[in-house]
Amino acid sequence: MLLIACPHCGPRDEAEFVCGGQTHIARPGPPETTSDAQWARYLFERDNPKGLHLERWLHRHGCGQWFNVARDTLTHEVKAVYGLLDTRPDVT
Amino acid sequence: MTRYSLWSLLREGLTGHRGWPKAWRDPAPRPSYDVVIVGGGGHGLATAFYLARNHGIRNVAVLERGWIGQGNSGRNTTVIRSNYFFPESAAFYEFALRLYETSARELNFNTMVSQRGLITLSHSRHDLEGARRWVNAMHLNGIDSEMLTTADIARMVPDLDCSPGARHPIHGGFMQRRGGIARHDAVVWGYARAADALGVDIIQNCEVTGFVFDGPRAAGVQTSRGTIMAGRIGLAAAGHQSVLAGMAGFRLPLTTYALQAFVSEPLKPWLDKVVISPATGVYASQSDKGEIVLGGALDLYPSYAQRGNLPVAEHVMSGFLELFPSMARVRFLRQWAGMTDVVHDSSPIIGAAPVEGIWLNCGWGTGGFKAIPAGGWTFAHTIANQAPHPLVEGFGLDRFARGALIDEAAASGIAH
Amino acid sequence: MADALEGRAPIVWPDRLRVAALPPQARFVFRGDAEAAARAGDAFGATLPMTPCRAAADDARAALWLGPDEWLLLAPPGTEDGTARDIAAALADLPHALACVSDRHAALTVSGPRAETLLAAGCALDLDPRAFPQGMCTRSLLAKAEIVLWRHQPASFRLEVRRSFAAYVWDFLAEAAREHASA
Amino acid sequence: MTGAFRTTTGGRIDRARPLSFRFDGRAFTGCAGDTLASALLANGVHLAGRSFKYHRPRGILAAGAEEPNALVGIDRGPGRYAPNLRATQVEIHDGLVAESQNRTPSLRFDIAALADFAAPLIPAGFYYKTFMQPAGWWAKLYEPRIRAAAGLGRAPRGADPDRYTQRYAHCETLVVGAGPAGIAAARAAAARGDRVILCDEQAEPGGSLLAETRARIDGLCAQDWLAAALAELAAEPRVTILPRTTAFGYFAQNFVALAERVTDHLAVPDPNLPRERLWQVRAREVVLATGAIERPLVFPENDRPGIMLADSARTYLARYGVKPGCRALVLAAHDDAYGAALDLAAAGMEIALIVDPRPAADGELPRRAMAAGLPVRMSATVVGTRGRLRVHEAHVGTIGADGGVRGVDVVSCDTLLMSGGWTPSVHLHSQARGKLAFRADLQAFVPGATPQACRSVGACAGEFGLQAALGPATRVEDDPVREGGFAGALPHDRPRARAFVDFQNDVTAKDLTLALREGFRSIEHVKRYTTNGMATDQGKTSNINALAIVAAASGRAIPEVGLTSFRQPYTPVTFGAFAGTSRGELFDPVRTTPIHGWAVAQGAIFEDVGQWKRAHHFPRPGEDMHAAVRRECAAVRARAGIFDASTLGKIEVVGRDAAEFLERLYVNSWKKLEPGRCRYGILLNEAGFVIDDGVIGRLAPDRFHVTTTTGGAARVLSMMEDYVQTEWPDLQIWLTSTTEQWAVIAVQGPKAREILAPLTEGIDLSRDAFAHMAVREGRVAGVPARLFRVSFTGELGFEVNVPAGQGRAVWEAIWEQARRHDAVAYGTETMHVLRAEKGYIIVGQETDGTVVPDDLGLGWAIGKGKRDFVGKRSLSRPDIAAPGRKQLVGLLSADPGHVLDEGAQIVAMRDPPPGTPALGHVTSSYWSATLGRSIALALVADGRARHGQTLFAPMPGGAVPVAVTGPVFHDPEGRSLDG
Repeated sequence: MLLIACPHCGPRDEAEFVCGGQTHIARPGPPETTSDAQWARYLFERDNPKGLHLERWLHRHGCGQWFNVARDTLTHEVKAVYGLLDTRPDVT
Repeated sequence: MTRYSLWSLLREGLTGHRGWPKAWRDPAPRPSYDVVIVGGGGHGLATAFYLARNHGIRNVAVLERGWIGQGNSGRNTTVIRSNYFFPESAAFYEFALRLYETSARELNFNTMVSQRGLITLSHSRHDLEGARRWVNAMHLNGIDSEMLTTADIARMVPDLDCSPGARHPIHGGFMQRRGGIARHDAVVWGYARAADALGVDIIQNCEVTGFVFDGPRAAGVQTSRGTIMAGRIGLAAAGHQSVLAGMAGFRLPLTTYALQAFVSEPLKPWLDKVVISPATGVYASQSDKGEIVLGGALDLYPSYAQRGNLPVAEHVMSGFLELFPSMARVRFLRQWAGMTDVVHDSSPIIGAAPVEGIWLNCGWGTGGFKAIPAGGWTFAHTIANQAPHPLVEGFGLDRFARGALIDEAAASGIAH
Repeated sequence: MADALEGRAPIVWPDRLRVAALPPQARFVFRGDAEAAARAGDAFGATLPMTPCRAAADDARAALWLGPDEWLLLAPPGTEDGTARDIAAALADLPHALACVSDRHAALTVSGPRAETLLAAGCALDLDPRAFPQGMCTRSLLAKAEIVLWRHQPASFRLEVRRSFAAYVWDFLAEAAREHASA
Repeated sequence: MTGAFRTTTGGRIDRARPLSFRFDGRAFTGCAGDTLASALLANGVHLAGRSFKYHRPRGILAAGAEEPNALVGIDRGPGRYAPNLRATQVEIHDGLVAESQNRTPSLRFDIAALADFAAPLIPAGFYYKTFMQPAGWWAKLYEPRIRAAAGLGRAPRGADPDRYTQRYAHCETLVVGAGPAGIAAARAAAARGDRVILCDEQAEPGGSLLAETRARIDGLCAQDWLAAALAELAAEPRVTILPRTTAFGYFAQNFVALAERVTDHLAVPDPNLPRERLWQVRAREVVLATGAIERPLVFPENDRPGIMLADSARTYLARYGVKPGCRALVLAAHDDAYGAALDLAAAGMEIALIVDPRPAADGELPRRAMAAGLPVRMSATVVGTRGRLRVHEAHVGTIGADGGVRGVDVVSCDTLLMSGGWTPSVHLHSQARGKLAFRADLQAFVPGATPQACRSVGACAGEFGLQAALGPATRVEDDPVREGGFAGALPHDRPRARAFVDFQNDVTAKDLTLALREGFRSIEHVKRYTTNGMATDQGKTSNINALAIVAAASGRAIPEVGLTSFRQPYTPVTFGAFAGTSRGELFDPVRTTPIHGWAVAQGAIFEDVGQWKRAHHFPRPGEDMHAAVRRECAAVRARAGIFDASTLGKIEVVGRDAAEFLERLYVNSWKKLEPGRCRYGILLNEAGFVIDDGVIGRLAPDRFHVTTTTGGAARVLSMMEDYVQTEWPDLQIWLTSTTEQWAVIAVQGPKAREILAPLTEGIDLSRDAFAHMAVREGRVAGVPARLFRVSFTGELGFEVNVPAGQGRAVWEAIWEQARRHDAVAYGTETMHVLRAEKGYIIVGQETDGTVVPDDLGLGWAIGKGKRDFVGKRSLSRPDIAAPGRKQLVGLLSADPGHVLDEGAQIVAMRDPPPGTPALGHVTSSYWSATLGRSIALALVADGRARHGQTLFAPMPGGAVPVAVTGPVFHDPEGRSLDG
């Protein structure tokens, strides 16, 4: 069971959280200037790396806040936790 | 290739089994092949076999990072079935099931296909309506399936808790009699041995580290055992397809999750059906060795770790006890996790990659094992003819931009 | 006013454990920024803590931090209208949201030397006083139900649970408490 | 007397407390403190099981968790049968009933042992090579036979009445293994003031100290020192000692799972106690002190009853006061076997011969053995044994310089003790994703670097001896260094003889070399092909020998061959422990509404909707479901009915930008909606598919009352929070879930106004003052209420929202009024029928995640001139905009009495050939009391263009012709809405 440090509440077990998948994805728009291909990429294409993954988590059964996590998808090591609107941290 | 049979077994028995040849050779990679398949799992090996047998393309190499079958082919719950909803899926998986039915004699390797029947339980009125829609669709698609009453089910699976007082009482269900299980290693080894016999090079411990380009066209792969040129490259590396795509410079609509399976200590024959229970989130069968094999839902975050987490294990096993309250004292022996490439619409991707010279077989989610023979057959066709096999025309990458999704998950409500 | 745990007799294992339902209560969810929270605290009569996972309380009123812009306010039953009026008046010019949720929850206490152990049957938090001191509160999970857990006294926890989960939470605690029946 | 082989003194068993137990129906007596294995040995019983494949007679090999042979079933009554337990781990209690497994009819005579004669024909993987001809025989004949022969224990019957619990725990230091190294680590941590959890899989802590006979620690004998150390730890309030507790799983971030066996050892368990408890421990540091497992030796016929691990035999003597036999031959590839021989000889057992494959053994223990006059033969090995149910002779040969074996002598013995040295238990270290390093001197893998805060100490780290375990601070006397360590197969010159590597699965050295010959080079392939290491002991005694054999046969070093992965669990764990309390009602919370009790009292039949129990219909005496639903439907259309809609999701959306927020989220436009008005909202996901709907009321310019579907409540709130926090942080709004704050009572039907009027204060209910799709706040039955004028039936309707705590009182007040108008209470089925007559959709019934608003004829709801909203861009994707999509229509079966199956497929032909894609399917189908005939809703390709056409629903009984109509069957003009 992962231990994730919520920026507000501190370390909590994964059961309190929901993983929202890859972060730093801008919603394209406005619709009329967005191509089918652009939109499909937004809807479906993800980095899906083996290793460092920047992803969104929601502390659903905690403070109710979304935040970003830099996690290694191979070792499950959480390398950094940072705010939704922060820039990506300097981790590898 | 020495044919396997009762007679060869008797003959060898008398001579201490010293005469068995290697099931497949251990060749060094040659500098180039007509077709290079990346991924020595069931799909990759079956593709190589059908390239050689159906299309006469025998100058083929299958590259495997470790040992063949080490990925999901050897880490699944061995269920085979074709009870799918949409015509595209139904036709494809039914073709796979039919190939499974003849695979042992086709490959001269006992794949232990056991069509013991697969029961999907309905735990509410709404489930039951879904089941009926399902069965009706399967009938139209010419696939055997039948509705079952709770009494039918209680007869077939005596230890199942069919009491109305259950937290999720069983309202009925449906069965595909031809569904069942097969021996996963046997499928991998059977295709490997048969492909090798037709001249295919199976190259293990050969990790692809990059691609060689000739202009825009991918013309070969760099590997831990040197550069290998290829007329065409087929990627069939479930669990690593995104990583390979990254090396070739494109992205795929895949996310990789861990899927756990659990096996109990061996018991005398106890369950001779495959039982799937969407409401409790678990499915169960008993292997020929006597082990109860349990599967459940995906871990809920992307993972390449091939390890499972405890909450999912607890959920699967408590779900199992809801179905079979008599099994609390039975002990779970072994757990493993496979890496599943999940696609938004839970349907596979077979066809051309965005990069010329590369072809894709991926996105099987949790349903790859049951698809192996058809996946190999249609992928071989697609590579050989450089055009999709009719059965997989709907499964191309382009469907995402067009919105022509074949959403089995949404339509079924059960994970694949 | 009917409470979701009405008629549940307390579970009592003398000098070890006590699980008891609490009577109805006026409840609000207050949402807004620090300035709004500060002024709401004055109007409400209990400070809205700015420190995460902390509660401020006197005998009658309490304010529990649930999130960076979310607090659960507890006040005596029947004070809904007055409290709402006071806060609205005090924050007329400040953006905020106040929602009355008196009936959304049921509440119970788990107390006694075995309280931490009982909760540990379904709650993954470290409840040792050094890690979860008096005055600490948080949303979390107890088995399969979301709870708000508040150590309101040194050896007593208050649980706020969604009304329709109250029966489940109670039954879960009753089952988990059985092993403490024998000393 | 508790057995002929029980010593008169010594050991930790209590001779004064004899316990009677049964094994295969025979009565035996043991002592308190015995395991089933030690008690059987004390009674001279070695034969304890049959092997998996060849059904060979097998004896007790070991004394702990690694035992591969002695598997038994324990029967404690109905629902309490536990198969496949290790006799070496089962503590006996008075009245224990045990039975052997995998034999027919009896352990001594097992007809399935015929398989042993066929052994030459059925080597590893034989089943892959045959049973393929003739077609069909596999399914009908071979597989059933194979399955019948396979398996070990029998499945329990009847629900297990015992309870299982779980507990989370946190500590600074978790110590796994309470042997000397573990106790030392626990004391050090306790001295630091840490919270310490010290767990051990055995009945009492102490590990090897429990059977230590020589060493003195700080001047005390080992057991006295142990008692003192444990007393000191037990006195520490922050130390928890957990015996009978196996750490079986090591997960990320130092999360370790332990299984505690609480009551199995008790004759009469306290019913309040759980049978087992699953601990989930989060530790700052984990200390692994899991010890090492003695290694069997691989030689011909090494699997007969009476053949044991040497140190296990010594343990039986020292700890349980049991002599394993009368005359022992000792095969020693490690000095510890000499120690065992010395102890057993001292206890009066005859040591026939010590056979040592090594050219020389000059360690302390061998010297003592020779000094004590025990017969020793170096450079020798055992090349065969005799004895069907118990070994009675061993054949000893000399190993020549060329590795050949010659000069075979027959030595008679009733016990053969072997030791190949020790294999450190690195399982948990490996589960923690730690690396492993090979040590040639031990012929074993030891822990390397680990990514977690975890360290291995003592024997599991390859550091043997008490001094190494206890550390320099503790004074240890007489703790001689023991040397040796052999992995692989001992030499012999009997090509046809079988030397077993995996005892339970009957894997021989020859099976392993066969796999290699057939091209299975990877150790994982060898494992899977031969099943070596896949038995219930997971290779604890066999993996390293198999590895060495494969390495030798393929000319590779052991580290090159690699190691199969260690997976959880370390030893098997019950499903019950994993489920814990999560069974029956506690498996999944049952949620009920404030009005539930009333419905129960009225005899309502309920249905599960997610976790909710909802009243499905209210049958009157003698009514079946159909009769009740027809009556309820007719009453609502003719007069009125009241319905509990409390499960609907509710979200309070408050803030300056509330309208803008809904504008961006829902397809509809909200900015122009006036306070006091409501609108039917449709929510899409970004893929453009309908995922939720509900009525949204504007209470004030900055306050909306949003309702969602019952199933969608949590999902929609999360989705809203997601967009607020991640996409539109510029918006000033806040969300609060009020689902459970409000009880919702729907009053529907021409009499609705008259029913509510007498109860309503502060709201003018008149048609002009309170129009359809309006919302007002006031009081109903004296309770503050939000009153919505909405209709999901097509009749005049109101939805009364009152605080949940008052829900039942208000419901009963309304019910009082309703009865005056001969109105009914109705359930979800009637609700479904009435809305279907009006063509109103239900998300999840008419939609399945692939449906866009236009498919449902809801295109009108999309706000005109809205530039964007969630999912809008997807609606213009080619295949979404393309013709031919499935559209919502009504279906009328040609036979008005025929109610179509929900889920029936729709096709154009009466008898479509197999594979014909369906045009669509029936989403809802009911008997309509209002129309006096059946009706159905369906999604059909190009449905709106097909009105008037006849299509078919193929049914098992033949195709049913249906006419396509619009989806609104009743009151298309909506006259009834105003009553």
